[in-house]
Amino acid sequence: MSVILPLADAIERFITDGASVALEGFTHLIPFAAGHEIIRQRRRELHLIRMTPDLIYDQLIGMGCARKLTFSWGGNPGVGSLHRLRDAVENHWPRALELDEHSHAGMAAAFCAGAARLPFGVLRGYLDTDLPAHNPNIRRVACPFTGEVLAAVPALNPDVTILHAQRADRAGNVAIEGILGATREAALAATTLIVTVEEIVDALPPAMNGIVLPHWVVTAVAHCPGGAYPSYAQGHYARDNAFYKQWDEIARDRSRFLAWMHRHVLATGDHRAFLASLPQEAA
Amino acid sequence: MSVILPLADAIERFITDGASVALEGFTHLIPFAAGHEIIRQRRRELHLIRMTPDLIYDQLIGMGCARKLTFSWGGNPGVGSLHRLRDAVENHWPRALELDEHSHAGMAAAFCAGAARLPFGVLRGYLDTDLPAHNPNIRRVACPFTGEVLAAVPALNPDVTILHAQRADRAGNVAIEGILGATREAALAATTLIVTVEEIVDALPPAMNGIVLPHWVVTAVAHCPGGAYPSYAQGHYARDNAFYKQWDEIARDRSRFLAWMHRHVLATGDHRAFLASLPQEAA
Amino acid sequence: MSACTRDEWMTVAAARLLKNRDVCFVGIGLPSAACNLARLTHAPQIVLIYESGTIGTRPDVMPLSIGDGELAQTAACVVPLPEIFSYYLQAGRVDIGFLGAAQIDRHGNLNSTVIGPYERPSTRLPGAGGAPEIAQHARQVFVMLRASKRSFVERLAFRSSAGYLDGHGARARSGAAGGGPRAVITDFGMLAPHPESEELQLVALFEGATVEEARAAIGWPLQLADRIDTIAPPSAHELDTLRALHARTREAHARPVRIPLQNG
Amino acid sequence: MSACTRDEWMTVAAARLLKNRDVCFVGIGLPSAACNLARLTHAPQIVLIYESGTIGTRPDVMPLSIGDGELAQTAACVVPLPEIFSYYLQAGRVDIGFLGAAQIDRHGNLNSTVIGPYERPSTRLPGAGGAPEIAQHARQVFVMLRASKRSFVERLAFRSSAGYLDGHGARARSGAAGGGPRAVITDFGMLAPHPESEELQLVALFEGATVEEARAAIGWPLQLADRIDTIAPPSAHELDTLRALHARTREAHARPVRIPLQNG
Repeated sequence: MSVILPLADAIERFITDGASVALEGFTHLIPFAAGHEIIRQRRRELHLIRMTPDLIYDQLIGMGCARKLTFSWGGNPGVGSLHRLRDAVENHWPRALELDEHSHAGMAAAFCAGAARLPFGVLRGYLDTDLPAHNPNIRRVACPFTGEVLAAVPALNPDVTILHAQRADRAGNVAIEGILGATREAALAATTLIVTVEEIVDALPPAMNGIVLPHWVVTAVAHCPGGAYPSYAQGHYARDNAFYKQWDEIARDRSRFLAWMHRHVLATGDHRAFLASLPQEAA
Repeated sequence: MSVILPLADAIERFITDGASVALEGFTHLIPFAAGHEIIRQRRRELHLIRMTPDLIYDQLIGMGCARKLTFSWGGNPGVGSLHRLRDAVENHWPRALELDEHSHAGMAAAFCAGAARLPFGVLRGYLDTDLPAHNPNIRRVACPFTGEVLAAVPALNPDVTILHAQRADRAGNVAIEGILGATREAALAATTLIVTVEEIVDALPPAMNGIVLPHWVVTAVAHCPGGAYPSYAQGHYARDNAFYKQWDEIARDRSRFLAWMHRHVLATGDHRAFLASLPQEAA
Repeated sequence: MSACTRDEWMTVAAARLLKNRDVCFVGIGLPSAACNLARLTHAPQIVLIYESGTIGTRPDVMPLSIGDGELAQTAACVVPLPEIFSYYLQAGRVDIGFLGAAQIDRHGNLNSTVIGPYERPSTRLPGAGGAPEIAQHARQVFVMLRASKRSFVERLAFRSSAGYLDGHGARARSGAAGGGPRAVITDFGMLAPHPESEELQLVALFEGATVEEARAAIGWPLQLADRIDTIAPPSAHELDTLRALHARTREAHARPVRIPLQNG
Repeated sequence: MSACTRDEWMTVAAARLLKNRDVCFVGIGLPSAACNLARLTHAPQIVLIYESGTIGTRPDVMPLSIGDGELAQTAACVVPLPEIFSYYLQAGRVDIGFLGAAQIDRHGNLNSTVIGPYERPSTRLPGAGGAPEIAQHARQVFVMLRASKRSFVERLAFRSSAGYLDGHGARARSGAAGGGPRAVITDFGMLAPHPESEELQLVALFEGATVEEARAAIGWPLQLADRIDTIAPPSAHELDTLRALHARTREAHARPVRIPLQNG
């Protein structure tokens, strides 16, 4: 049975400087509230893991929380660059960032291996690309039956995975609906699993073949309505595509970025205050 | 888009002598009607593949359809032996049967590799058991990162997989609800996929994260109500546990087995006639 | 003892080994009864996983097979079988694995494959199923097996799943992640591995059972632990709960299933 | 030509390449517009897969991201992302993969990773994402890329995904399962690989575009196919359908999202 506790307490208790942390969710259910709380608590030297860094890792990187990034696509989807990620890689601002770069297929295989507690994942991938030359974590393995040589990636087992989901019950069972990305595999691969949820309910809706993370694989649940905004929660609120477009302008400039982060994240006490600090119906 | 056609035509068209065939379904949704039709059409030299052979493979083996069996547990669940399987292995009656024997975990890994079109699957398994000594299909592979040695199994890619499911729509999309076993992996691993269904509907129920086999991975759909009996179809009818117990008596004796098969399978034209031939409310 | 059968006593003794937060990988038969008895008595929050893919299931009647519809209907969720074995069992998320077998040896190794040579066995058994990896990965394994010299043997015909191999730390050296068979519950009481030799020895007897009876049923010279506990008989509550469960199950399984003969 | 933009014409030209039964792995932007235009015109049964895990999706408005809720709501089903890449793409179940890039070379190899040295790039691009394995496994790849000497280059800074490598059968010898880039749709028309050398050559021009315009936009000496087709301008139906789709999309994306500020 998992613990239900405030988000700030969960971050305080489970995220330590230097930890490897995966905030997963593919476009959908990105745990923004948890990422902001990590920034508020000024964690440092994190090894961030995420297929698509998205705005939340742009913010963590720009605020100097990260030492290393494991990823497979680092852009603002449908908009363009993640300017803070670019600035860190191109100019080492605010600090240099070590990259562990994969393809989506490679990173998915690495999460699956992590969830299954295998040391490596196998795929037919990376063929004739320059990625293996720049990442010693992309190797080869021979099939013991056919002799065919395939790509191999080491398992990803984050110290902590953080997800956002629609619902948990009071025992800490978590139900997710909609686009999943690699959330389930990232959750099961982690040593510690924290989930922020829109609602805590007495009983989850009937699941049968739906997606449920059982309470004994969940370390902590935090009730955090709107916790995926400006990403979205299927059935609760839509993705704020306009905000994603605005972010391009905000993040392009270091000082404008810092001013925005100070005003909306550092100066707000929690996610509710963050949401209240945004221009309503205009963000 | 898959073809909707009568079951007898699907078996006639897609199951050839010598083919490797997986009738999957873990206790639930076992495609009995399709297995009976294979017996009626007197297919021979089949390589049967199934985690739990269950009664349907006991019948296929006892009727001499099979040359080889890939499996991981060959009993009558909760009852005891599969007497026809035992007779084939112990006494070569009605013919010898080559065994390719795995554990559940190994066979699951082999189906997953097949679905992903990888040549082999990896697991931490078979450790210090006698199975690898008797099955050259259980080998070892070293992790290219840690050096750890793990078990490897070759992918299972049946020529034909046959499933039973609750519903298909007219395009041939198939929806499955309830216990899945390795059905989805066996389906996606096959060259040809045949699905018998309880109902053909205009539109499937909303799925979102449910289990759907999209029409372009399904070769043929056959409408076959009751097609899993004496196994069951969640939401349609229950498992006939009494029949499973009775089978122990029927199959224990060769001549009683043959008489039963002749009366209920060979002498009936189709699954509807098979069901009608059984003592109603008494089986 | 007259009030209950040996199967009932075995079931109750096994149930008592389970704790409220345990995650159990449940097999059919006596283990399924033991796990559900624990859930209905002292361990209401026990998590039961059946290999068919049902997680956190709370069946009202016991399944005959490992995948009856009752298991799916009462589960927290139902996942594909490969996930049960890779993301849960192999990942080390199972506390207790229950195993049965046709044969067990003095180091808790099990045979459920063949009697006689593999290629031409005198008795072909169902096979290993989930056992090799349950034995490898579960934090602890409990074995339930009725005692006889044919089942508790000096030498296995086939090793389907590993216990302590040849003992004396051989299992730990092999790299198996799980802890191996911590208890063998049988007709007269319980065996458990000696802390050093890892040979199964008698650690507890059902009230009324004797060391002689135990020795007569075991196919190797049975060693005794320094202390032999006495397992208290089933309480009225345990026995009532178990018998009610069995009665519900019998009634459900005897209920005629309507053959699904429709206007097709 | 005055009636439509080059982006519109590229989209229409790409849509026309798609057939009614194709299974397409769709990227965001122009490919998403092309695939949905095909679905709304001549290919109503086309199957669209987005890498977020949505299979058979039929969005009424185009997603901004690769995983907008609209995709999930209109999908036949939504599966975990690892399954899309292993059970569908790697398994050879995708007919058409659409790719964009920052750079393409004369053999259809693509760069979406860096400009300059990898360790200290002058421009860090988003990275490969799904492209390496789409390029490896899809039966055919279509590339959509606006033409300039900075994008159609003699030599890639980084090869993110493989086209025909150095041509002359190098790709086939490498063991890639898919057929490689069969068409590159750009501002002035279309390039396709020469049957033997596998060098991209001009095979078709939009009506009104010229060979000189094409040569001026390409960073290597562009070869011409034996026959240069003329791509007919978008029909009124194509253009109306595409513009209505864009209008619906603009309206949907401009609709203010209520910030989910509840009584939490």
